[in-house]
Amino acid sequence: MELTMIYYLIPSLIMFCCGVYGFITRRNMIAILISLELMLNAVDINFVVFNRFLFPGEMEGMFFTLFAIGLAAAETALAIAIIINVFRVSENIDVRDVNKMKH
Amino acid sequence: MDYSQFLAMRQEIGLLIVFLLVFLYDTFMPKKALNATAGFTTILFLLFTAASFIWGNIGDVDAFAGMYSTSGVCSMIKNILNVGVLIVLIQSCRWANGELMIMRRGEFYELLLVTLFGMYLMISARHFLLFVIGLESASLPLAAMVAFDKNRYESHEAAVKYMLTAVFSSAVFMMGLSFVYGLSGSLYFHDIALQLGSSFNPTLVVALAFVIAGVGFKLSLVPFHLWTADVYQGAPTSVTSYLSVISKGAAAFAFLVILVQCFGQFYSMVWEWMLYALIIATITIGNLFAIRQNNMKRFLAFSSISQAGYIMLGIVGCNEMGLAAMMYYILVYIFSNLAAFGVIGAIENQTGKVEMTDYNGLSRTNPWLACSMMLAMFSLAGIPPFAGFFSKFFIFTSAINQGSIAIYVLVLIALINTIISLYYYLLVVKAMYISPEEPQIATFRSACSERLGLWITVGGIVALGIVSFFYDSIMEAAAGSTIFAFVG
Amino acid sequence: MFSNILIYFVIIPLLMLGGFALCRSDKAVRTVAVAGSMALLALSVWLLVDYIALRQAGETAEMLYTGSWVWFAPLNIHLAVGVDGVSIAMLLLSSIIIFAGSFASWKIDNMRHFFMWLLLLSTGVFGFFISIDMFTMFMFYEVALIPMYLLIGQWGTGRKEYSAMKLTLMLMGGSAFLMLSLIGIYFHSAPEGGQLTWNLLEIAQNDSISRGWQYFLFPMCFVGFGVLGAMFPFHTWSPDGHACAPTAVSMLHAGVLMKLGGYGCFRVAMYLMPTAANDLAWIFLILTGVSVVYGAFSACVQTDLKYINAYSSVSHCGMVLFAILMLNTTALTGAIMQMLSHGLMTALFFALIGMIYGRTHTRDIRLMGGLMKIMPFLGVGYVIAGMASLGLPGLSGFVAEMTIFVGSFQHPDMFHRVFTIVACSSIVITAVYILRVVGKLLFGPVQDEHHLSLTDATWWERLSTITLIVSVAAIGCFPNFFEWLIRFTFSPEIFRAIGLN
Amino acid sequence: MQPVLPIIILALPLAMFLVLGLLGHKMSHRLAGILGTAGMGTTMVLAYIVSFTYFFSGNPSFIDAETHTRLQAVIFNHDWLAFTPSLVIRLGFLLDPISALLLVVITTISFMVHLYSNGYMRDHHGVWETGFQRFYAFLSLFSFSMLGLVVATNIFQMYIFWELVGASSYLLIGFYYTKPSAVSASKKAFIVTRFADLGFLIGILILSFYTGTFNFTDLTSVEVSEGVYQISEGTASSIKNIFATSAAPVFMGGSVLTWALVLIFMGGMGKSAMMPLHIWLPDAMEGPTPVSALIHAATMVVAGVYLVARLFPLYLMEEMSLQIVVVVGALTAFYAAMVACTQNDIKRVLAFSTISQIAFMMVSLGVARPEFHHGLGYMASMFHLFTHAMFKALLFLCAGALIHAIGSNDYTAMHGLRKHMPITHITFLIGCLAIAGIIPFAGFFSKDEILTATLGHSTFWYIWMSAVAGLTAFYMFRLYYLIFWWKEHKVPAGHHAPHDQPWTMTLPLVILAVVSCLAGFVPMGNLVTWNGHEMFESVNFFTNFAALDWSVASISLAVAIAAILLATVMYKKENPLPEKMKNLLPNLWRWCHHRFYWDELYMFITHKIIFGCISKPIAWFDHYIVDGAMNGLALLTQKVSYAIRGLQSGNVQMYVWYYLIGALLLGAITAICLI
Amino acid sequence: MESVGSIIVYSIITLAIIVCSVLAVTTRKILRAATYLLFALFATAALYFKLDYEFLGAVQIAVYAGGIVVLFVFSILLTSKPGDNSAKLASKKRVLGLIGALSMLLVAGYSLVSRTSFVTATASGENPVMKEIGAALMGTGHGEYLLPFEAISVLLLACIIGGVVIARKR
Repeated sequence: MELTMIYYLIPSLIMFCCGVYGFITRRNMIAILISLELMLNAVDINFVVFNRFLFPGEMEGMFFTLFAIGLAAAETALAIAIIINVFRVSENIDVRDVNKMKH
Repeated sequence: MDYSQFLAMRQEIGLLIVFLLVFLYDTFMPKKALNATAGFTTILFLLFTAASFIWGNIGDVDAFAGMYSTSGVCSMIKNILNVGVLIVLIQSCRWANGELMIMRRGEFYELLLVTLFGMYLMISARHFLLFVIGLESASLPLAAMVAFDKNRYESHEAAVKYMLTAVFSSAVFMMGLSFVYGLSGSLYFHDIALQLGSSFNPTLVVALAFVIAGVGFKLSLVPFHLWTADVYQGAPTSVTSYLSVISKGAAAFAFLVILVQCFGQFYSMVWEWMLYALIIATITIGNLFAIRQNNMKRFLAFSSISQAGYIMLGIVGCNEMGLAAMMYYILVYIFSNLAAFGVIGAIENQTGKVEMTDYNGLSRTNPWLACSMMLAMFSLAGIPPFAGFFSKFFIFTSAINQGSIAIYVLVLIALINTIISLYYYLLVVKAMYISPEEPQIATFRSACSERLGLWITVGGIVALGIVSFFYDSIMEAAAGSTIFAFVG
Repeated sequence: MFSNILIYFVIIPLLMLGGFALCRSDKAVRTVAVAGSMALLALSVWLLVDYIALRQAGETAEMLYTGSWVWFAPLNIHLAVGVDGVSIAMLLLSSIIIFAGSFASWKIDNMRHFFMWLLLLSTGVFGFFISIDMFTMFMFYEVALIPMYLLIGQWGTGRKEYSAMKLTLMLMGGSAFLMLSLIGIYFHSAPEGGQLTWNLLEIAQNDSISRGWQYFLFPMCFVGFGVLGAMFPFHTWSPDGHACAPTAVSMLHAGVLMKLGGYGCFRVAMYLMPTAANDLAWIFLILTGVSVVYGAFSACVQTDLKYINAYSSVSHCGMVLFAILMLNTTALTGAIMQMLSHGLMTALFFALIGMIYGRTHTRDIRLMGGLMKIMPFLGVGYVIAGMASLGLPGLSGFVAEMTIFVGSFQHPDMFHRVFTIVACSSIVITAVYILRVVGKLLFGPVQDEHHLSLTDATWWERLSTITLIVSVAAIGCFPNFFEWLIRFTFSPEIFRAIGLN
Repeated sequence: MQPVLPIIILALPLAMFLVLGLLGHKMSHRLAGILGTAGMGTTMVLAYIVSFTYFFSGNPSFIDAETHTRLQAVIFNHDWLAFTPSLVIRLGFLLDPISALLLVVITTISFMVHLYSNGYMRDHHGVWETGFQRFYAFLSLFSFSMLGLVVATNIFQMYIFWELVGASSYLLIGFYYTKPSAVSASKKAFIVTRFADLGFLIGILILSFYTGTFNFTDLTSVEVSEGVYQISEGTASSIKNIFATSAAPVFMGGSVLTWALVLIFMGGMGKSAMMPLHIWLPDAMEGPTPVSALIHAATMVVAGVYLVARLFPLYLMEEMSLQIVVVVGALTAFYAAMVACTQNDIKRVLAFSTISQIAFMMVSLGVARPEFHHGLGYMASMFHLFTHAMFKALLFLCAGALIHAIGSNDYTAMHGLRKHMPITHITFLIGCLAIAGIIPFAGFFSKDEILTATLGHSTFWYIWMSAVAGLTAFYMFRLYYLIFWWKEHKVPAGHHAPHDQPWTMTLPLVILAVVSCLAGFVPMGNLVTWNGHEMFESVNFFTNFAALDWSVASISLAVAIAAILLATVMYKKENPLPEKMKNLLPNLWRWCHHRFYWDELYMFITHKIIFGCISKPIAWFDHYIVDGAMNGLALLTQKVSYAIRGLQSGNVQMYVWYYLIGALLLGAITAICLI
Repeated sequence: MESVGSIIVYSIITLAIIVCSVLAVTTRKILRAATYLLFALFATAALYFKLDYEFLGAVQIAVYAGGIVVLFVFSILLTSKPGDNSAKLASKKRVLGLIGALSMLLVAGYSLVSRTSFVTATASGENPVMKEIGAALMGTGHGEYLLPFEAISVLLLACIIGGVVIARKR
């Protein structure tokens, strides 16, 4: 059995889809953030896999992943800051309650 | 390793210098001097804007092996954004000097400048990594800015919504990028275009859809727009005005660059039709939502969504004329929308009222504010002789330049939508001028900075169209651009 | 640029706008308004005289006083001006009505703003008539539309907000189609590889719009202008809009603005796309023919004075478009005469209605009666306007309608002639509703005794009315002059559509 | 002839109209009256000069001495509005037998009426009526229009003045504009004639479309020298040829020329109150009586006759059109006479009598054929037009005097006035005798010519018209007896007895009475014939008398006398005979009394059908369908806007869900479409 | 032909990725979700190692697992009491989530599978040398990332400022 690229891509895609599912279904904002991390991570895997399998001579995919990890960290930090802020104001981080503005 | 390549990035470096100066000023100056932060930043930025106009354009230069590129058009759009930011700075002086902002004044300016830097990167990036970093720089600090009104719950809610959707969007965007990378093996725009060749496949289409979604999020195209209204409504008015014009302008330009430079050869097969669908949906849905709004900021949010659809018409033509029309549209849109936000901000700062019903009879108590607002509305609606008419006309012209019957139909739909948009813009005019009810807002004198901002924007609304210099010079820059070299 | 006389038609209103901005009292506003409108009137009369002199000296160019200044070079947009007899007639009409309208709004609230909007509207109107560049033309066209919203909304009566909105949106809807077709024309304005242009004369000369594109663009263009010309079924803005508008606005709107539609139809749609005009005329002929009869019948059962006149305008303006579609020199000449005639007499109507309404505070004819005895001047004016409207010889309506009927009946096609007869029947229906309203309003016993204490017209009202009556009578008595003025434009050499017929 | 006099003839009344109309309210009433009368007098003198010059000067441009043929002279012809190079409306002055005749008639009657109105338009105490100046202005306007009509050189000029007389008639009928009945009468008059004019206009359009000309001279004559034309059947038949060779020579069973002529005749029917377009004329009696005399008896109502006479050579080309003229005329004549027998209002009686008499003229035109006595009917028609104008004006002016004296139109309020108003009595009697056709009064001769011409065409119509003539005599004398004889009313205390009027009113009566006595002797056959050819070698005062066809004349005389006797028996004294007659044929009487319910029919058509079934539904359609569609679009937009608001649910998870689905759909659909 | 060991390692890693991801988004205890995330990230790191990107794997562990997850845990502890279970999901939400996730899977999966080279490609190449990585990070030429490196530093500075300003109480 040959472990071709698709064997790596599909798990990553499933990871991404799990993230999507989590984002849409979770109530806790931090859980949503966790789902987002999954999605970002799946993207990273994709880049790495493409780099390794298709374009092994270069490092573009790897570097993208490297930077993407940094970006993810920054995003998470800021997002958590905002969420904590919300928690301070409303003592609640249920995303469903964050819908004062609509229509 | 040629570090002198950084010199190609004059405007970015200038902006970073401003950022650093503000940062240092804010960090090290005594508390008393902090009251002058607003003025300091504004003047500094004014100098930077002027300098950027004078020395910003260094012609077509590619740096970092094609990762970064600047050209006449790029520096032009950056200058346009600078002008917008300058107006935003002027208009936000009063708000920034307010009680609430004492602790965060400097941070506001710093974040604002960083986001502008991010937009610069979006505009000039010719490599997706740099682009993503630009995109994130342009959106993450904004999330913090949205949350600036600590006393208003809406501000926090807006920040959460913005943050979460922005990250989701960037995840989807990067997913698309990974596909593109898988197909082409490169993240350089130039290489992508070369590697992709001219054959397309489902992977590419899906990748393209994800990329469009990611950038469309910044432009708030339907259906990637849903955050817009809530965020605009919740954010402090100054931030909203910044968000609605500057970030949109940068995104539109970047969108064009990506589509044309990476996927130019798939124009007529793939993304032309995607854009048709998006434009129709964007304009129509934006308009339909705008009809019902009462909150002025939310109203302008939906109006800005439909405006984004019109901006897209400049892309769909996919030629220099469209580029020029789009940039001109952005310029005019900056002035028109900022005029409207200027009035909203002035009234909100004075009375805290942002509902359309509060504007009833405004013309009787504050005729100048009402007049500015009316001109802004006319300009947004595309009524001559105000600039909005010209920009709309040119953008339609540039779209039709493409020549197919489909584009006529598209433009017709867009034109019919202008009627709906005219309706809701006139609703504001009606509230201010026609409504017989007692005025809700007493006569007041707005702050100097607000008036200055309004004078500038109103002057722009009147002059930008009638004086052909602006369009001509934009067109000149666009005509010389090499952006469209890859269009197949 | 400033050596071209036509530019002053735009500059004077703009100067007046500036003047109003500086005015501090109503008196000053009136002074500026009167001075400015007299200057415009003088200018247009002078232009008329000079134009005739030039023509008689053997000037055979299609347009005179042409001038063209680059505006947006990349798109080849120019500020191009030029006039022929038709435009001059329209300019004269506009300045007369603005003159009369200034006097008719002698005592309006918030006068300064009122006149500012009115003059912005006038700027648009004048600009439209002097332009021969489609872009500037369209721009001025839209400039003329939007002030209506505020004028009606702020100074109107009745359901003014609804009417103002409806009017604006419907007209803008028309201009949406129009814009598309103008841009379309632009992109086909020159043969492959040629320099595209917005200039009407050049486009006509290039004659490069293919038949297929004409079929596509012509209907949009015609409908676009037709909405403003109150073509069935896009006319419903007109009754509501007129009913709610203040006097001077109704005058200007019905008198001049609706003419923009007809003028545009022939100047752009028919002139640039003659093939489609010839082939598709029948569709619009049906619509306009319906307009003519339908408007007249609708007017018969209205009870509001302004509604009656609005529907009568639908009928009369329908006649304009109807005649334009006939595509022969006589009918087209008649169309222009009808524009002049309808402009003046309907302005007269609306002026008088405004004056009557200002006194009785009602426009319902069932509540009024015997006003002739109370306000003889206005009554006589109304009768004259009515007579002009129903086509009494010696007043303008007759010559215009007869030219249209005779011209239309010259069409070789049976279908067109039958429709002409249908349109002819409107003269009877017109008589019915005009006499009905005259009989109810002016004659008979006084209905409301409060009316007995009302006064007759003041001097400014008289001046306004007399100006219009004299103009109406002038056209009615000396039609040959106007016919001569107009005819040149419609010679087959210039108006190609006629040649194709 | 120099155009100066003709221009003045037209310009003077117009000037009077403008002066009186614009400045009248600043003048005293008396001045206005004098001015108007003097102006009209001058016009009359000038018209006489022009007319007599035409008839009697022997000028070669007026008469071809060798062939004894009167010619048409275009005195001036000024372009007014050029539709196309050939279709040009000109304002001109065409002098030919009929226009010269009409000039005399119009100016004479108009002057009489101007004079008469000086007395009539004030009350017994000499207080002027309000709007006296306006009245004179309108009279002048009417005179101008009518003169313009008769001298028209082309059919469009005629149409112009045709409309103008209609308008001035409208203004004069509605002179008492505060009276609702007057207002509605004026409205009715205008609209009915307007409807007829539609036919006229379409006729003109058809005629001009095929022939390319409006000029009468091009349609019916040949040019013999510059500005001088001679009536020619050849021209008319070449016109007929043009029609016959056109693309569609036949339309719905009739030739197009017939259609054109019938439509033009429809215009004439409207103005001349032929059935079924007659209904306005009786109502028009709401106007002041002098107006009735001028417009609705003598001048305007004969415009229709004049129109047909003007285009007579063309009518000759289409037998069918003449037949229609005859039938319409004959039916109208009989109908009007029947109705006249039962009316109470003296002006109504006179109005129906007018309708009947004009119908005589129409019939006469319709039966005229060149082959029968050089178109005797044509001459008779014009002759009758002339005499009728005189005696009918006389009768109306008498009626005016009576109404002025009594204050009512209803003869039941009069009775037995012969002693109180002797001059009126005598003149009225003369008028009655004239209209009844008693020798030697004017009506006898003209009516006799008509009957002769009718007999020459068809015996049936001859008997028919003779019967109508008898009816005429009957109802006129019925009226006469009921007014002047019968039982005298008591004068209520404190009132003056009725008496004769001031000289301004009696003088016209006397003049017209004299004319009515003598007009019959005018040798019309030498002055007015259809082709200008003189009928008699030489003329003297008794030419007409000598030319009588006694076989016809005696019968008609006998019929008239019998009718008068019958009237005498029935109405000289109060007796039950009329009541018995009425009860004998109650339905007939009721139908006649209600004018055969024409007005009700028209009411039904206008109110129920035009307003109820066309206008109202159209207005409804406009409001609810057309406008409703526009409002519906707006409403729909609003509704859709509300319907999709759930999209913006406020829940960020839904936002990204839409985002994701949107992106996926965008990709998937594009991919599916492309592959 | 892959060695059996490689396949086993692959299977474990993949299984761990999938299972941990699923559990991370389905568990009702928020702290557990964070833990599953941590495992998923570790598994990812393992994948990187397996694909011979050792540097990347190290960074993944250091930044993601070491930094971000700790951040998560802190914030969870700040915003909720331990033992707090999230309420049961409304089925509507779940359906929507499933629709979203599955359609994503379908569309993206199809687009990947449809591309032959994606299905057939096999791994090749070697672990990049650390020196190369460093040079590429500091270089300005093609395939070198000095500029993004500088840019992201500005971004991180801004994020710090933003985080500070938001987190500050006043």
